[in-house]
Amino acid sequence: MAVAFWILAVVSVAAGIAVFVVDSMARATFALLASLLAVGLAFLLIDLEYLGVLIILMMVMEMLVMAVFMIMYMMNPAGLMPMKMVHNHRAAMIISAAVFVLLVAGIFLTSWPPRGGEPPADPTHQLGLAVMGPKMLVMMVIGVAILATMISTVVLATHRGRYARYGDDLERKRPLDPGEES
Amino acid sequence: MVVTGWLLRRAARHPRPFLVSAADGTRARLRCEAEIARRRWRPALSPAEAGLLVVCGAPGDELSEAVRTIWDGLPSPRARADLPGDASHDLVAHALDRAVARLADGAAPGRPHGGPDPGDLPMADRGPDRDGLSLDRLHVPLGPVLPDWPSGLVVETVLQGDVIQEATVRWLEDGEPFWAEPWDRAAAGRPVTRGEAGRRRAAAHLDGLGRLLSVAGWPAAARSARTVRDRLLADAPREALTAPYERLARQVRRSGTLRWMLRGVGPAGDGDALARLEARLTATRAAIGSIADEAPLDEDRPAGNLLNPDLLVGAELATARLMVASLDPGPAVAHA
Amino acid sequence: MSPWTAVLGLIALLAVGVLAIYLVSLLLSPREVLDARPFLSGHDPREHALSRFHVRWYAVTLVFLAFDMEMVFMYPWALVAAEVGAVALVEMFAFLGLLMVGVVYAWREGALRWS
Amino acid sequence: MPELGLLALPLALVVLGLAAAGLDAVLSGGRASAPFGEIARLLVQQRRRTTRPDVLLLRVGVISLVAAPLLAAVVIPLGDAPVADLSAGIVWFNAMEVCVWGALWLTGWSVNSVFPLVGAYRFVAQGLAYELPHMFALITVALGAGSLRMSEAVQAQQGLWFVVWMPLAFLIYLVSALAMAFWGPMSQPVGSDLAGGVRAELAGPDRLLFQAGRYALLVVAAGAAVPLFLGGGAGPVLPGWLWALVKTVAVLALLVWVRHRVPAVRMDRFTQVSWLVLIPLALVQLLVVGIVVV
Repeated sequence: MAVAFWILAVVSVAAGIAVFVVDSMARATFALLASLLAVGLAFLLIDLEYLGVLIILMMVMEMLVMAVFMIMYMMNPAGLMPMKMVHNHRAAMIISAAVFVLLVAGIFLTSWPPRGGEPPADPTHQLGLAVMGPKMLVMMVIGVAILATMISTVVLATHRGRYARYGDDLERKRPLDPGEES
Repeated sequence: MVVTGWLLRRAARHPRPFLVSAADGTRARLRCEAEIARRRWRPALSPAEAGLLVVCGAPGDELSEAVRTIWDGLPSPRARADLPGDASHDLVAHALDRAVARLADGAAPGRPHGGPDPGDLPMADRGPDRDGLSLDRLHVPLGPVLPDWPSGLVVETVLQGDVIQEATVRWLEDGEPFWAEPWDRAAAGRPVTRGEAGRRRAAAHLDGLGRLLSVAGWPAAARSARTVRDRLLADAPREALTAPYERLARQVRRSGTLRWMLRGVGPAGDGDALARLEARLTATRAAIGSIADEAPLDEDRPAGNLLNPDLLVGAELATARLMVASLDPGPAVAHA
Repeated sequence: MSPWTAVLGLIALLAVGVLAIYLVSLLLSPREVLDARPFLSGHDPREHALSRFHVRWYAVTLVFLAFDMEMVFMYPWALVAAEVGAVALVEMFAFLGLLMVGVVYAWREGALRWS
Repeated sequence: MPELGLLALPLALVVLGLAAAGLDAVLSGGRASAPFGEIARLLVQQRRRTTRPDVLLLRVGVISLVAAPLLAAVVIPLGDAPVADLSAGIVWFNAMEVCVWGALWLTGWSVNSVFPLVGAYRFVAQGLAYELPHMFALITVALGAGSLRMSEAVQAQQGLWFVVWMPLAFLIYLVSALAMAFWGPMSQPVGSDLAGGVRAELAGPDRLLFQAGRYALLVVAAGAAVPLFLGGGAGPVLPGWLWALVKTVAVLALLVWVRHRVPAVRMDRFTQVSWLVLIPLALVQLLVVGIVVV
């Protein structure tokens, strides 16, 4: 267990560093994914099976989407031309090192509370009950938030809305597709 | 090594051929495709997948250059067969046999190393885009050497993502004289029956249909079309052709997925890809119906479709391929 | 044997298998690696293929990511729905109903079509 | 059982994968021995490299394409117990299958060639279209079983197979199984219009692993349908593992056969249908199952 933890910890930190060292967007994204997968696997070590697997599931999909966007907008996405991808290198190094040290110090300086009670037999089950019971309000708020997110991203991302598709009075039966408009 | 030899011999029984046809190589290509189907080999889609390059006919300068590029991309063990445009069945079979023997030997012919230094390619440049963004543009020529692509056609495209921003069409050669042969002979004053022309016409339609179905990702139906085509060219009687053709036409017409994927694709004067498919099926049926007609051929060759590059602009790559396959275009130069 | 030991064992087996394939290939295939140009219908490339690739379906990715968040709740919900009873069903479908409103809106705005 | 499964699982994947490849070869006009010929050919074939490839990412891509189905298979019961009966087994299957997104995208990206690149992006678009209906199908099973454990999903089907009262979820699962293995109607990422798409530039051992991974995915997608919907190893007379095998072979044959009956589906048309038809259908199915279990 301890060995596995240390391996995963080293992998996640090393892959995290690699994100900034490699000069290909694809490599950077997948280094980040490797780092996050190591974190997900670490969750498995403390028997949070559902959360660990969920992290793997979500992060693979999300990193792929991130890769798609990074490559769409970043110059030289494959790193085929020698080129420095980091701006203000020195300051960035200092800031990130300082934040890392701060966070690690936080881990050691916090007085963690002693465990109270026994861990539940099935944490996933417990999670479900929490979502349905005391955290219900949270979930509903999140539902509205997600709806708002969907609407706002669609508004921001599509430059041709329903009036471009169905005509000014929404009279067209079959919408025009991109490239079809007159 | 013993193991290597054994594996090479096993592999040589299942070669993956990659066919290239020049304008005058149609007859050899058709014979070769029929022979490959008879031997139950599965054709390759790209040079990396292939082990056997078959060149049909005598390619011109530009096509020769393209063939050399393709040949350079084939990994060893590889073999090459060059067939003359009028290659007989025996010659085709013999050439394939020899190629298989070379594959089984595994003799990796030494190849000149180097070529242009790969590292000095530039990165893509930016350009304005349909969606109002300014992103990289790639120059991607389609043809002359591409599976299920009309012989001699080159479409130079500029891609942004997978959408064509610009397209120019050119033809390396004057189309495939093989399909026009009965009309050309009739025009030269030699006796040609309507049945003979109908047979050739039906085979041409089925050849194009095979390409369309293959591009549409339906290899099984494409194979059925090519089987009927090969039987037509092997002079099978009408009775032996109508049943398999009707089965194919029924299967194609009944496929809701195919209709869904072709509807609205490449609208031209004669409707969309789906309408063209329907018209082609009807025309093929009529042509097969006429193959017993002994009357002398007295009509002009039906005009082929032209490819308007504007049609391809704004289309996604898969749609563009469907458009080209459904038009089955020929060069603008008319055959006398 | 714990389940994870078995998984580790399988990963080890896979590693052996993959290594064996590359090793056999290294031993039996021609020594020299073929330096090929990318397949471009018989032409040489004019530029590197790797570029800023314009995806047309970027709006779909955003709707997907938003909708996807809800899966975090759905799996644990499926575990306890029978136990909690009808109220769980009502609550989850109210939640899903909200999301479907977003999907219908995205469809109406044409976010699900790109060519 | 796990010790036995450790050997039986890779063996089953290899044998069923070869059988699927053989059946596919026969249906596409080749010979049943074609997969063996292809393996021999790729083993002795010269290794090939395109202009400035990212070899590291290529290897990560093709190897994870094999690893993903193998790891997904650990939760599929071979008869009564899987190799690893994880408490979140259904989510694990889901997560491993999603890794194919990364595997395919990396393979297409790393060779620095247009056709594989376009194929790689096609698969991401395909993932965005099939993944949500797929997840809802899995959740419907979890809801019916009241558990995320595969073995408990099988237990819950002792009386009645899920396919009987979750037919929509089963159909949606089959569609998503085709999509995750980029097979048949969902094979645009490796389409013939792109000269083979993602795999267009692969030769030698890389291609061998890619093809192996693809068939393994198909087998695993078929195999998971058995504990999820078809009652696992339940059946008269024969032992459980044999029933599971028979059912897997049946689903696998169905998936292979579909390739020869249905042309390829483009995502620019399918995405809208997936979101507006498949997801609502999956939700209706979920609601029905929810009303039954509550």
